[in-house]
Amino acid sequence: MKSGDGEKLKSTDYRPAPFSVEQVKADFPILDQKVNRHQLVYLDNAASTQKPRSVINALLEYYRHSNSNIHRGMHTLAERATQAYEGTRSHVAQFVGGVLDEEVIFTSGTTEAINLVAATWGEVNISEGDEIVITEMEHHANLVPWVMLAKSKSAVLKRIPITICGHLDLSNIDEIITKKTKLVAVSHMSNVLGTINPVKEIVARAHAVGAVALVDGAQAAPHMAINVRDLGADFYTFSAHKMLGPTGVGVLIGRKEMLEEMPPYKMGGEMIREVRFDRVTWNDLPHKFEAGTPNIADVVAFDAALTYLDEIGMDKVRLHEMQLTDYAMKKLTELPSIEIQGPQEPDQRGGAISFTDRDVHPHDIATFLDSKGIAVRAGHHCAQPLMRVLGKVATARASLYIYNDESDVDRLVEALVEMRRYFGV
Amino acid sequence: MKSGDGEKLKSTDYRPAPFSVEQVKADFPILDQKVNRHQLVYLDNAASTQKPRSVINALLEYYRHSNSNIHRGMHTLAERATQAYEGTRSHVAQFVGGVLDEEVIFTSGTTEAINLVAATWGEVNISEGDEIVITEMEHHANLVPWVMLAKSKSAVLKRIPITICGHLDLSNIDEIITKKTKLVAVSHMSNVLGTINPVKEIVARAHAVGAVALVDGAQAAPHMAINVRDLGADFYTFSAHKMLGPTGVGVLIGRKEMLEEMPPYKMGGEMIREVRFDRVTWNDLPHKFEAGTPNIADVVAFDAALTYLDEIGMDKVRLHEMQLTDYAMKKLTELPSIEIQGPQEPDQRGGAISFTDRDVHPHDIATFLDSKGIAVRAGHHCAQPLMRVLGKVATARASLYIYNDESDVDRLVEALVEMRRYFGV
Amino acid sequence: MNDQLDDMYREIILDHYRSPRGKQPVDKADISSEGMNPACGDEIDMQVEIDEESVKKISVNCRGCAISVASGSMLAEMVKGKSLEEVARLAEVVRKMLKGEGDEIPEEFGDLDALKGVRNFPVRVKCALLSWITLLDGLTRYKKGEGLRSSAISTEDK
Amino acid sequence: MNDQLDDMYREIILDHYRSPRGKQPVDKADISSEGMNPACGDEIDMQVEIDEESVKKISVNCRGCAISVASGSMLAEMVKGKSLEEVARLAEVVRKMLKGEGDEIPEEFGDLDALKGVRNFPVRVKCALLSWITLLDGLTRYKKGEGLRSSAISTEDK
Ligand SMILES: Cc1ncc(COP(=O)(O)O)c(C=O)c1O
Ligand SMILES: Cc1ncc(COP(=O)(O)O)c(C=O)c1O
Repeated sequence: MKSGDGEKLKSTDYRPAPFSVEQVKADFPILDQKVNRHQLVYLDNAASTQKPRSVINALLEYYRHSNSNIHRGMHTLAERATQAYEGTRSHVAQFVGGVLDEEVIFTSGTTEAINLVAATWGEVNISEGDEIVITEMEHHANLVPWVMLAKSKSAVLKRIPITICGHLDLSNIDEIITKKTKLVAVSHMSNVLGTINPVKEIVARAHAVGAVALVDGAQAAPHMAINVRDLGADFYTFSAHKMLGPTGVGVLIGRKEMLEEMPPYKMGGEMIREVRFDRVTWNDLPHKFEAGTPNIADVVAFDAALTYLDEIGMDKVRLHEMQLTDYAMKKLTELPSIEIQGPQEPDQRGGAISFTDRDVHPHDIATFLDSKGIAVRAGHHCAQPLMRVLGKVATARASLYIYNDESDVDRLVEALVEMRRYFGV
Repeated sequence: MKSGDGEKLKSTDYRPAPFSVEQVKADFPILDQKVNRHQLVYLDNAASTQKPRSVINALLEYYRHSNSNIHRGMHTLAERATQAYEGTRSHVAQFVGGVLDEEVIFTSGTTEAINLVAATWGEVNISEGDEIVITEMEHHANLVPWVMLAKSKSAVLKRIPITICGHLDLSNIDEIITKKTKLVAVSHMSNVLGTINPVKEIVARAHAVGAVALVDGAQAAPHMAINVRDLGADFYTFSAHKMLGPTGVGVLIGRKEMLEEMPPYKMGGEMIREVRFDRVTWNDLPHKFEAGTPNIADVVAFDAALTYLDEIGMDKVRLHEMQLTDYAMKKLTELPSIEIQGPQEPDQRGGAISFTDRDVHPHDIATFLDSKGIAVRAGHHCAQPLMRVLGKVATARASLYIYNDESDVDRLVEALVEMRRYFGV
Repeated sequence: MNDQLDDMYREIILDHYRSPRGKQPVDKADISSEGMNPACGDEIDMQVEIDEESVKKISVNCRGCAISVASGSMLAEMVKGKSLEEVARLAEVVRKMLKGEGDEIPEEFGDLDALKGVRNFPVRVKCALLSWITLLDGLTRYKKGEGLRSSAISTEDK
Repeated sequence: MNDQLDDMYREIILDHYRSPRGKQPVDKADISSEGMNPACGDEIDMQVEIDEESVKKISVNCRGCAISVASGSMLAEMVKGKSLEEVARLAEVVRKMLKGEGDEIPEEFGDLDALKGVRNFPVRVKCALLSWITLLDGLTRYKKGEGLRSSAISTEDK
């Protein structure tokens, strides 16, 4: 599972999936239902994925046998809960290509992970005139914290533009990331365009000018093998709920030296070493950043999600999605009224496919598809500035995952054809 | 379910529980297990409570039928998830005695709820020389944020002391809460002493000098009927996991006018109205304070926990715990080596009973009790300053809930007797 | 559900969507109001020319879905010539109807009845509401003597 | 589990707990070290008097549970008279043994063997470790010429 292996694979025709999608589908109880009298086709995976039976059962198991507060316990349940919770931490550390356990901080989601960095590292390290570099394709989670930090510190927010093909335009990168740059915050994969960004290159440029690099992996970690060390990212973030795990859990991976220097984020129990009324000393990593009772059950169950992905293999996940994306893009391109956003090359993009119809508004697309049991999302996908750059009010987005197959794509395409008949356009 | 009704009841003898504890016990699958070859007696409820089958099933149901990201969805699952999520919000609004739905903010826990207030309201409203008043019995969650805020703003942190009986000493309250006071932050019930504080009186005093009052209800909301409006609290906080709900969910109740004036806390999706690269406007309440994908599943399942408590009735919960606490305190007092902290009067305290043995260290107590299948906690209970006031390094703490009964208390007391034999003291 | 779908996208709605009324600019904007539906990105611009406390002309420009465009188009058609008082009452009735609070739409309201089907699609209610709350917001400001646009009103506002 | 319990609270541990050794103050503290176990609130104070690179006297004051007190008491008994090098090696062996990393405790270490049972109680391992890491911290600082207490070392430190 080396990082980026998937990227080297080229897929031109649809080939058999590298694993049995049928078997995978059978592991997700929610997919076995009818919505509006049609078998559910779930294509809203970039928003949140479904959970395999093993994850649901892990929750059950936890609440039936081990539930307890952690760390400070002196009894058997507390010990079980603590070991399970810390076990997930080690698993995450491996999953991202091998980091230290204490470099894995659990948060409530990607949004909190990025806010944590802005509120701690950012508060201390960004000053007047400093530059923060983002891209035009950022999700609000990796945008609004920096807009606000720049504002409060009188720092300058710069952005890497996108090309008309939906790639980052790195031609002027040396003028954008300069000696004044203190932070480069870039998404690994766009939730709107699907673009896989050359983050290794961008991180290298950031480091060359002495800047820190944060990579928002919310859309990448679920879909391809990740190696945070190899990417060089100082911070890497993602959300469990977008990768088969429960809602309410996110991860911040940080470099130990940096995490140690940063002030804490939330204050409370477990993150302190000693508290007096006038003086507080902080606990060690990772506890310093995990104040209060964490989301124990969901962190514990997240382990089962990682195991599920391990068992398929992230390179196979990537290969399957690349093939299926290719298939979907070809099929959609056959519909003349449909316009797809983002890169065309399946090896340069993931399976989040944003599209518009010349005549039907994205909301109407989504509502119509829902009436056929097909779940897609429509709107600005928490990327308003990108939508403005694209000149769109909204797009519809179908996003693929391991339990989707050709037949799901066929259902989507057929429904889009029917939709135009329905609206008489 | 009027607030404070429970407080008026006096309990001197153990009377039959106001509901069938046996039936309640049967609703909690985790209790039906042996720990170290003994039937589990779970007395660590102040740390986290167990979950009834209905809550576990709500999680199952959610992940099997409705799981989806919320708010922005245009499909059936998203609609189901949104309605369930917002349904819990309305339920919480009723549960706390009736507030507006948008006055209910979901957080990851009490700790985050208090940090939110410190980072937003506190940032804007506390300045040099202002005074923040807390008490000597605060949990770190309602202490460290204020210690740090006071430090960063050069404000003064003052504290209401406790009497030797474990009550707040309000004799000098007018000298402590003065015209300089901007905030009074006090726990409704102590997690160490069990003390139920006269928060209504304290809030009134705070308001009389123009200060804002935050009440940490983490230990009160699970155990007695709450009426936030009646208490007068401007902010009220609690955690789902301490009241039969899942881990990872907390609640901040705030006054609408104040929440509207406060800057947002975390930045990201859903909390914004419009984002440009240089300018952001915030969404309305409650979304302004709920950035990113929330802990949807656990919020949805929290509803089942509230329903469970509603069905018993919070006044009956309180009555049962008062009676059982009375019974436990009497039984423990019969052991000459045991010293109990906090008020003796069952109508002035909850069921968190901290105690020490003259000869056996709290850690050894907890470990020994665990060997008998009895789960209690030992340590400083995230209240180091209080422990210093009490002159204790640590205490053992047995804390009761709706599924505990006399037989659990008897098992505890017998084990403590055996413990002394074991350690030969 | 397709019945529900047909109930929302009635022929009349699709017609308003395809050729929205009220696109012509007004001569003099006494009310200028902007609205948005942050949940979906719908945006609307509205100008009202007032003569003797009645709507002389109205211009509605909506970038949005079939529902929001059709709703805005119907609004333009309905309110023209009506007194401000009547318009406010009408907008309030529609708002309540869409939110499922209030009475049904009276017969005389014609095309507007077609909006009823939207109630089966909670997430689309805001699309239908958008033009109406934008109008209400404009009217309210006009009464206070601040008829010209301040900031955009949002469907998320109460 | 009671077998496990007995394995942790061996007679010898209970004995050290009831009458801890090494309570007498040293004449001159060459090393002064403080340790804490934030998870439980155990606190330890340690002074070492050194003569010709050997422990001449050691004073250990531990406020904590049976395990931490007994462990500190055994430490005081074991290290007295040993060369600093031997002491460091011993402390390292104990640390590893408790963390389940390293070898067993060699025969000659006597009473210390009793600490093995603690490994079945992960949460108590820190109690047993406390005195040893406090000693190691003091030794490390002594070597660097900073033998006197700086800040307290914690069982949570790596
Ligand atoms: C009184 C009190 N306040 C705050 C907290 C913190 O709650 P949480 O850990 O759920 O954030 C607790 C729980 O330990 C508590 O007992
Ligand atoms: C690229 C990207 N970043 C960040 C986020 C925010 O993740 P969450 O809502 O789980 O905090 C998302 C998810 O919508 C995303 O797609």
